[in-house]
Order: sequence, then C-alpha cells, then structure tokens
Amino acid sequence: MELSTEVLMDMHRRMVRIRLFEEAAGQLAEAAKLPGFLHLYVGQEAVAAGVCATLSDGDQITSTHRGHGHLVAKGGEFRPMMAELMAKSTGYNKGKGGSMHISNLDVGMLGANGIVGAGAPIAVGAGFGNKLKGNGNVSAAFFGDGSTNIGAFHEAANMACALKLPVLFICENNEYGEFTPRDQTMAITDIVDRAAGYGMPGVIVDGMDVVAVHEAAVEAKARALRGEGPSLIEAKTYRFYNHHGVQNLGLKYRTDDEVSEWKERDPIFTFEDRMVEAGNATRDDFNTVWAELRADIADAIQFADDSPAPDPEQLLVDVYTMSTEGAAS
Amino acid sequence: MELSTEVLMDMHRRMVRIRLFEEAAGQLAEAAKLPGFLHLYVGQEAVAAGVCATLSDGDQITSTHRGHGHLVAKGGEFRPMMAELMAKSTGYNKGKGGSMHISNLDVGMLGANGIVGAGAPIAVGAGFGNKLKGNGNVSAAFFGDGSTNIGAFHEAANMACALKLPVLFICENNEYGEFTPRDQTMAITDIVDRAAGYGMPGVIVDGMDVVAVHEAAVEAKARALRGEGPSLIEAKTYRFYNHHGVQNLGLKYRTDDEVSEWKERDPIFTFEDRMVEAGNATRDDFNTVWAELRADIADAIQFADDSPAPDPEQLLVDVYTMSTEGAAS
Amino acid sequence: MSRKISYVQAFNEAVRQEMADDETVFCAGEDIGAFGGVFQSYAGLQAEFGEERVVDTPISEQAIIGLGVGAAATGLRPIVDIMFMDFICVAFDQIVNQAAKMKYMFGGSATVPLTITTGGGGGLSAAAQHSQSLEALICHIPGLKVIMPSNPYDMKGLMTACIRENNPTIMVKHKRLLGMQGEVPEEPYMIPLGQAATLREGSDVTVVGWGRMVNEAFDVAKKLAAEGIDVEVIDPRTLQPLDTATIIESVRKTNRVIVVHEAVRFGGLGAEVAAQIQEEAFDHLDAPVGRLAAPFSPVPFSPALEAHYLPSANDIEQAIRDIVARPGA
Amino acid sequence: MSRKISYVQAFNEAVRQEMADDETVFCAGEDIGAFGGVFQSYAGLQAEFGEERVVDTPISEQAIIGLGVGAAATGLRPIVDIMFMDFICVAFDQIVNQAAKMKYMFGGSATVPLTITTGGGGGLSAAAQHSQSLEALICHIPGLKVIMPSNPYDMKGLMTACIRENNPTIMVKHKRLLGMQGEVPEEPYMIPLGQAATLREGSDVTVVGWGRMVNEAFDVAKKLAAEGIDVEVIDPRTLQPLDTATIIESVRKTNRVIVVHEAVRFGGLGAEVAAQIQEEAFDHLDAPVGRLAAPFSPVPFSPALEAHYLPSANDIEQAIRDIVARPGA
Ligand SMILES: Cc1ncc(C[n+]2csc(CCOP(=O)(O)OP(=O)(O)O)c2C)c(N)n1
Ligand SMILES: Cc1ncc(C[n+]2csc(CCOP(=O)(O)OP(=O)(O)O)c2C)c(N)n1
Ligand SMILES: [Mg+2]
Ligand SMILES: [Mg+2]
Repeated sequence: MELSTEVLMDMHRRMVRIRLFEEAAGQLAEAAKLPGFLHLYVGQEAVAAGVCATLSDGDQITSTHRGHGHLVAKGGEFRPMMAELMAKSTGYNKGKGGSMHISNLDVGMLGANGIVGAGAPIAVGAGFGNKLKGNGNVSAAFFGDGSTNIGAFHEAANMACALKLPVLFICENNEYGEFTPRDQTMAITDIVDRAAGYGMPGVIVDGMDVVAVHEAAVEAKARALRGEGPSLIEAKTYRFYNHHGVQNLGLKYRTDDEVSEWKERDPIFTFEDRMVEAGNATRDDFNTVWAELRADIADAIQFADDSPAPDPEQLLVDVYTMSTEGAAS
Repeated sequence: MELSTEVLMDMHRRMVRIRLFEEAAGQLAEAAKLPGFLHLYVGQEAVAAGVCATLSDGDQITSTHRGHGHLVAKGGEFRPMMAELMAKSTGYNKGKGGSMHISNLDVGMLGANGIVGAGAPIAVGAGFGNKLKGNGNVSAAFFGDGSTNIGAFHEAANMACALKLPVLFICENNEYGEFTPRDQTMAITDIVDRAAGYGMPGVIVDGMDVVAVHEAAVEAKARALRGEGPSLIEAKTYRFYNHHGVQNLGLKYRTDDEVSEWKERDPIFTFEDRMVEAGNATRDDFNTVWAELRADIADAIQFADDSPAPDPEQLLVDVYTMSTEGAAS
Repeated sequence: MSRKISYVQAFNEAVRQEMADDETVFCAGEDIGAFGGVFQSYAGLQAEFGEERVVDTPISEQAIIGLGVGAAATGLRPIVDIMFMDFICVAFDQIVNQAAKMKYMFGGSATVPLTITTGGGGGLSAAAQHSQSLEALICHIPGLKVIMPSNPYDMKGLMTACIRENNPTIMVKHKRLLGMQGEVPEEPYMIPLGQAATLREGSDVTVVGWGRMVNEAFDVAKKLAAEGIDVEVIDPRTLQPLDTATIIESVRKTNRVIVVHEAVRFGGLGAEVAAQIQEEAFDHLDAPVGRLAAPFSPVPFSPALEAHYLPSANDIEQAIRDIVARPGA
Repeated sequence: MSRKISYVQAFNEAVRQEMADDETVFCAGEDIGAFGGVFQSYAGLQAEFGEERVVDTPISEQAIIGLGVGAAATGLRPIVDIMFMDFICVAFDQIVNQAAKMKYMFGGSATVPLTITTGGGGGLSAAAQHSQSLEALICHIPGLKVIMPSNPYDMKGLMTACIRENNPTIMVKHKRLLGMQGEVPEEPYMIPLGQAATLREGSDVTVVGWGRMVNEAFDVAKKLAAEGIDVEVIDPRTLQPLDTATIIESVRKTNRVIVVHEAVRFGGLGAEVAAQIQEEAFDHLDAPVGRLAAPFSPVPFSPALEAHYLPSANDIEQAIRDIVARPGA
C-alpha cells in the first residue's frame, strides 16, 4: 500500500502530538501539578496514530487506563485535555474524570477506563449500533496485553465475532502488565494466538512502525465494513516510562538494556529518518511540526493553568440526565 | 491403549448409574416430587464416566447446572443424592443445595453450580492446592460449550496455563446453550480452537464413546502430573432431554431427526454392543448390572421418600463455620 | 380498560410498543430471540422485529451489559436482559463501574439510555444462586435507577418509562408474579419513575413493601380492616430514586411503620427506608420502624426452609398486630 | 511495646508471621510477588517464601477469587488480593455467589478459610473507579465477614484473625492510612472478628465510624472535649458481623449518635446501623440517628470536588454540635 505524503504527515503529527502531550503531562506530574494517577503512552504512539488515522469522528474507540494517547490520536484537543488532567472545569470531563476517564464523544472517544478490559465490551456496543444504523462506521477497542487475560475482553471478542460486528480489536503488547512480565501471566507469546479461538483473523504488526499499524488497520476496517466481522491486530510495542508516572519505582522489573533497545526504535524518530531518507520530507518539515505543536502545548498548559477548578456546586450535577426521551440520539 | 475388562465394566457401570439416576429424577420431577430446576445429563454419560474413571477420590472435579451426572460418575451415592434432589435433610447438602448445588467433598466433587462458568476457576484453585501440596492429585473442570463464552472460563483457562497447574478442562459440547444453537453464539465450530490461545493442547473426542473420552483423559492427566500444565478435551455429545426438565417446551429448537440421530449413538447401548461383539462381555453381564442398579435406585427413592424435610431450625445453621483455625485441612 | 393480561405480558407489551414506536430500541440477551426468554418476557418480539433488533447473545453477561452501554452512549435505546437477578454479579463491573458512572465521569457529555431487565425474588425452590433479591446492592450505586413493579398495570407503565428514560435503569421482574393477572390499558402509558403508589390508605400503621411482598401486605391489610386495624400500604415501585416524601408523609399520619422485603434484612433497602424515616419523622414515631425481611443466610433450596426464609403474610400480620399494640409515645 | 510501624507494615507482618507459622497459607494477586503489590502490602514475601507461595497472577480477578475458593475448600488458607476495592465488582460473582455461599449450599460440608484483601477509600484523586468504599455491598451478603481497620495495631490483630478464620473474610485496607504509624507488638496476636473498639468514652454523644473516618472523629472528639462536649467514639473494626451490642449500649448511655462513613449515604452501612439503633434503643434516643456520608454521586476526580464529597473533620464537628444542641426528648 502506497500512502500519500499527506497521510504520512498526518500520522506523524498525531504521534508528535501524543509525545508532546505526554511528556508535558509527565513533567506536570513531577511538579505535583496533576492530581491522581498518570499512565503515559510514550513509546506506543505509532499504534494509536496508525489506527486512528484510518478512522473518522463518526467511528468510535474505547481505551484503557493509558488513554490520553488514544484521545490525542483520535483528535482530542490539547486545551480541554490538559485542563482535564489538571482537574479544571474547562476539561473535557469538567474535572470529574481526570486521566483515567478522559473522553470526548464528539470525536468518538468513549473514554479512558480505570478497569482493565472494561472498554472492549463498550466498543462492541458501539459496533453493534453502527451495524444496526448501517452508518458505515466502525469501532475500535484498544487494550493492553495484560488485559487479554480478563473475562471482559474474552466476552467482547467472542460476542463481536458471533454477531459479526464491525469492530477492530487493537492489542498493544508492551510485554508488561504493571510490573509483571507478560510471560508470567500467560503461556503464549503472541496475543494474536487468541484470535482463532473467536473465529477472527489476527495479525502481528510492528507497533513501532506507524505505517505497518496503519496498513493492518485499513485492512481490518475494510473487512469490518464488508460485513465480515472483527479482526485482532497485535502491535508489538513498548512503553518508555514506568507503568504510571515517569520514574521507575526502584524495582528493576525491566533491564536498562531492554529499555534502551526499544528506545532505539522510537516510533517517531525512526519514522522521520525513513521519511527523510525516502525524500518524502525534510528535517525542516518535521522541525516545523514540533515547534508548532510545542507552542500548542504551552498554550494548553497556560489555558489549563488559568482555568478554574470546578465549583463545588457541580458536585452533584450530571449524576443523571435530567430529561426523558430523545436526548440520546 | 488396551483397557482391561475391569476398567471397561467400571465405566459402563458409571454410565448406567448416571442413566438410571437421571431417568428416575426426570420421572420424579414429572410427578412433581422434585422442587426447583432439574437439568438432566442423559446422553452425555460417556463424558463424565470416561473422565471420572481416571480419577480417585483425592482428585477433584467442578461441575455445572447439569451436575448430577458428574457426581454419580465421581462416586456419589444414590441415597444422599436422591434425598438432596427431594430436598430432604438426609441429602448430601442437607436439602439446602438441591440439584444445582449438589456436592460431596468426600469424593472430591466441589459442587454443581448455578452460575455458568463459575466452576472452572474453583477447579483451578483445587489444582493450585494439589500442586502446592505435591499430592499427585489433579482437578477437572466440566463445562458446556455455551459456558466457554463467559469470562470466568477464560480467566480460569489462562490462569491454569500461566501457573502450569494440574487441571483438566473438559468441555461437553452438546451444541446448545439452553435453547440457542452454539453457532449463533460463537463464530467457531470446535471449542478446542480456544486451547491454543491459552497455550495448552486441545483434543476433540467422540463424547458418545466412553473409551475415547477415557483415553484422552488419561493422557491429559499424565501431562498434568508431569508438571506440563492443563489440557482441554472437547467431547462432542448431546443431551437427550430438554435443557431442563424432561419434555420440550413446545419450541422446536432441535429437529426430531437431529435428536434421533444422536440417540442412535447412545453412549451406553453402543458401548454394550461393542463389548458383546468383541467378546468382552455378554448381554447377561449387562442385564445384571442394570438390574442391580435399578434396585439401588428404587432403594434410594424409598430412602429419600422416607427421609424428613430439614427442620426449620436448620435455616440459619452452616452460614458460617463456627470454629477458628485448623478446621480446613 | 377491562382487558386483563399478565405481569409478564404487560412487560412484553411495553417492549413491543416502544420497539414499534422507536426504531432505536433493541433487545439483547440469552435465549430471548427465537425462544422468547426463559420467562417468555420477550415472546414474539423477534418474529415481529427481526433478528437484528431482538438478539440472542452468547452467555456473556459482561458483554451483554457492555453491548448496552456502548450502544446507548452512541444513540440507541438498548434493552438488555440478565436472566436471573443473581447473575448481575457476573456483570457487576459493567453495571456499577461503567453504566452507572459513565455520564458523571465524562462530565455530563455521555447519555446512557439503557434498560437492564432481570428476574428476581424467591419462592421457587431455585436455591441460593437463582432466588436472590439484590436490589440493595444496585440502589447504593449513584447513576442507576431501580424499578420493581408489583402488578401488571405498574409493570407496563414503569417498563415504558424505563425504555424512554435517559439513564441506566434496572427493571426487576418478580419471578413469582409473572402470571399475575390485572387490568392493563392497551395504549402505551408511562408511570413516572420515582413515584410511590399508595395501594390503600389507612390511619393506624403504614406498611412499605415492594415486589411480591407489597401484595401480601395488601391482602393482610384488607383482612385486618375487618377487625378495625386500618393499614396504609405503600409500594415505592421505584426503589432508586425512592419516593421518600410519600413514605414520610404517611408515617407522620400513622406514626407507625413497617418495611417489608424479600431481601436479606442486614443491609437491605429496608435499612435505608428505616434510617430516613427516623431522620425525617423522628418526633412522629410511636414505635421503632419495623423491618420484616429474610434472615442472614443464603436462600435455601428446601421448600420447607424457604417458607421460613421469606417473610409471609402471617409474619406481616403479626408484625402489624405487634406494632399497633405497642403503647404510643 | 514501643516499636512503631506503619499500617501497611502491620498488614505485611501479619501475613509474614502466619505464612511462617502455617505452610497452608499462601498469597496470590496481581503484582504482589516480585513487586510486593502496588501498596507494598506484600513486600518481601516472595523473597522469603518463594514463588510457589507468593504468586503473581494474571489480571483475572474472577480467577483470583476462584483460585482462593478452590484452594480453601480443599485445605489451604489462601490470601488473595484484589488491588482496588472497586475491582471487587469484576469478581463479584465469585465473591457473592461462590465464596460466600459454598458452605451453606453444601449443607455445611465445605469450609472456606479464604482471606480477600483489597484497598478501599478515597482522598487520592483517584476518581470514580479507584476510590469507592463498597463495604455495604459485601456486608449484605450472608457468608462473608468484612473487616476495615483504622490503625496499625488493629490491622495486625485483625489480619491475623482473618487468616486464621475459617470463613471467607474481606480485609479492606484504607489507602489513605497505609503510612499511618502506630505501636504494634512484634509477636503475633489476634483481635477477634466482630468486636468493636471504644476509642474514647464519652457521655454526650456517640460517634460510630470506621476506616479513616473514625480517626477524624477521634480527633474532633479530643478537640471538643476542651469545650466540654464529651464524645464517645466507637470503631466497629469488623463491619460484618457488626458488634451492635457495643453500639447500642453506648447509645443507651449517650442518647445521641452519629454514624460516619466514606461510602455513599443512600444504602450505606450507616443505614443499617441507624436502623438497628432505632430498633434497639428507640426509647433512649433524644435525636434521630445522624448519618454523615458521601452524597449520591460517583467519586469525582477533582480534588476540589472530592474534598466536598468526603465527610471532613469539619462536617463531623458540625454534626456533633448540632446533635448535642438539639433539645432532648
Ligand atoms: C480489573 C482491574 N484489575 C487491575 C487493575 C490494575 N491495573 C491497572 S493497569 C494494569 C496493567 C494493565 O496491563 P496491560 O493491559 O498490559 O496494559 P499496559 O499498562 O501495559 O498498557 C493493572 C493490573 C485495573 N485497573 N483493573
Ligand atoms: C452466568 C449465567 N448466565 C446464564 C445462566 C442461565 N443458564 C443456565 S444453563 C445455560 C446454558 C448453558 O449452556 P452450556 O454451557 O452449553 O451447558 P449445557 O446446558 O448445554 O450443558 C444458561 C444460559 C446461568 N445459569 N448463569
Ligand atoms: Mg502491557
Ligand atoms: Mg451446551
């Protein structure tokens, strides 16, 4: 598949947006400016970017505890995202959700999720809706390697296959669930081995290569839209920071060598190198992107900083929708 | 594998015991003498008999809503079983459990279960215990095709594989979950396709052939005891009666042809024919078994009939164990 | 309005009429399609509305709720069925942590017009895992609405209101009331959620009850009227939000009150009702708020035990006699 | 006994000493092995007792509980960890329908000496799915015991009692108390389950609270003592079974009582406490039983909102002032 420079640069931009957002969030967390937990997506950018570049606002994704990356890739804006992480009233979730529940339905992002595996069944529901409405949309569930051990993942995968729903299952295999290596929690090496048990195709892609991810997603989406049901894409990837926060907590559950080997394969820098080599872009092009987005991040932080915390009167607002009938569609 | 006549006759006896118990239970239910729900195992006898013939009292099994067959095969006695179904104080569960929770820990039967899929994680726990104690025992989880769609099954299978536990997963694929055909609820034909996703071997056996089931179980048990972890055995089988109770409820979810084709393959009668043909037993041998066990059943019904209902004072007994320390082992 | 139909038919009619009226309504659950559901709640609907809108699902309660959440958040009005109320435990995360909280966590941007239907209550010798009344668990969870009708008329009106409601609702059908006959208008109508019904006015004592228990209380009240004991009977109908105002007003008049439910007394919803009454009507109470409920044990299988387990008409009568006999303040 | 250790160290010490003393004790949970658990509750145990007895599990809460149930029913004393209390919802069936009911359903023949440990409570900006206090849900389930210590001394004694207990217990560590220091004897000791502690005697009003809240109440009581308001402070420590006798006795003396907890007020355990107090001490009450608890909403992420969500020392102080100011009967 030959991708246009436009698509390539779009995916690059998505990756850089994630990287800058996450690095900034990490710094703010270290400066104790972000309350709560923070799970950074740095290192895995190619997965979200490659998949989301195939999706429109009408397509939905569900996410995980490691969710900002997905929302950025799906088109989330820096200002309300940063404000949400800082628990401000101008955040996407009005400060009520934070990092683990960040969401924006306008761009089809049905929420980060604090419960491992819980997003997948919700993606299946969105996919069911798309099929029933016949709107030509698909949904994609992002989830980690560790989450494929939980019941909700299994039920979601099987149901989507049984009902032939237009759903993409995107596994981000970063080889760890929190501080425990994948091979201690499953007797298989490739998550994709689970696909056959549901009756869907499964493919392994290099999760550090946004083009490879994109190709697999394009194919899976086409299959879904042909009415042939879901697919499983396993992206082999790695998180550069700790499970949560920025620093390791003393325990060496990953070797320095392992970390630096993966960092060599940085999804953004290797992509830039290839683009420059192939003559598709110049260093300057990329520098411009980084500079522009850095400015956006600075602006977003300023915006979030200037925004007020939610008013205590908001505490009991939005527990329920107050209208009946017709508000949903 | 050459099986001794003794083993063959033992398996036959287990099957006939199940058949007679279940037929009697069905008749009692029709006569409104059994309260609650009743899920009969008739047709599937070869599975429980073939597997349990490889197990000792020290090995454990977990079961399903369709649980009497498993308990009979594991060595459950007619009297306390019939009494339990009739809600008598002399039942295995003192009338508190009934058909859906019938159990007997002395023979290693950790209970029928009213929650689809819930038995499998418990079998994993028993298997963990066996491994930790190094007692050379194994546990076996029986479950239906439909139950492999539920999260608990998935988690149990994966955990047993990850921890390399001596557990046998025995799927009774009777092609239906209640009134819904299997192919509407999964996009695969063989449950065994799920085994690879956990990293365990899976084998399909003719669930109407007790010898085939037995062979597979022997192999799975040997593997478990070699410390190589669990196996999945899928027994293709069929229930001759309705999902619950004896009669169909009007709805023709299975064709008459389908039912009678399977009945042609009755696990007991075909086994008897083969035995007679091979000169391993005579019709008379079998008639003796049936007659003897029929008498046992009559005795058990009499026993249950004569037994008292639980005294109301038993209502709040056994909610908790009243002692601390040391009662468990 | 002289047409009489049953409680379960009233449920069915509400679903049918809403499906006919609003094409965003669909149903999904185990065996609800071709078979119509184990309680026949969904009988005939698949024939009328097709397999796309009346969906037989795998045995996957988590994915069933997730299907509903995802479809609801993206513009449909799902009705999803959990066969027995006991099984909400299998899907508890999706109900409690996803469906209930999505709107709030998302800062109000999500709307989840989801109806969960299930069958609750005891009295069928269905034992510990098929007989529970677990309303207290879900009434404690902000974001959910919980409904438990006691008669066919209320069933239709409340079910219609659930389907049109823009928040997650849990409609609990009492299994022992399925066949109860009553007058039900043919045209669609709504009973607003959160409005109690005063089934009988009285001056001596108030009895608050729901599900089958309030009908028992009503019969007792009629009987005692002949003796000059004048009982007011209140059915909250919706348990969350609870119409406390109607209850408090009644207690301020009668000065004595008994709450009766099938659920276990400790931590049951009766505790909340009692706590609120003594908070709001402290100076009006001539006796402590009485609670009649199941004792602290799992539901026993034995009919002899279960008869003692569930509150009976006799128990209600005795409790009323006792409380009116107590000297006032 | 002048040695001070922290709440979480007290937990850890109890586990370590019981493991050393009883080889049937083992631990299993996510990241508890090499890493020692996200709260470091299990720190050092794998190094001391090996991988066989301190087991890192897959992310499979249902199978984690099932592992415990099956191992407990076959003679071990499992301690299984559910990282955050919110996640009990993921494993709710295994807790509520299996662990809690097995003994009773089996007519007493099973013993389930299982300890479930988890981290509860808010105040860490951990948002709606990592902050809940769900004790009311499990206290409503016959068969379980529920423990929530408020200080290091109680933690060690209660955790030791849990491990030695022959029924399923749920030990809830309050996340905000993990670092709390206190004097803890080095030798093993038990605090019997079901015994409240009177932290402070007083004559004007009783405050009943648990977890972090009772410590807040204690500080308020000390402060108010200077003003001559004499507050009795009771910590039930075990919530199921609840030491009602101690509470009732206190209220009969003080005639006024406030219950305070972090959980949502509606349907919280405070309702049960209030209901029982008004039943048992009706004629002794000079004011309605007061309840201080979280309002009816999910836990908000924003620290500004969460501060208003959780009851505070100020709220407790105000409630005490109000109730003692109320004219008596
Ligand atoms: C049901 C549940 N169990 C446990 C956790 C705690 N937890 C949060 S993230 C995580 C690891 C997830 O691993 P994986 O799915 O591989 O995602 P990754 O963090 O590697 O992106 C765990 C165990 C949780 N949030 N929910
Ligand atoms: C969690 C749960 N969901 C649904 C049910 C209702 N139910 C009881 S048996 C059954 C079908 C089970 O099918 P399968 O596993 O194939 O076993 P079979 O009945 O065919 O032996 C269902 C849906 C249940 N008991 N538990
Ligand atoms: Mg991972
Ligand atoms: Mg089946």
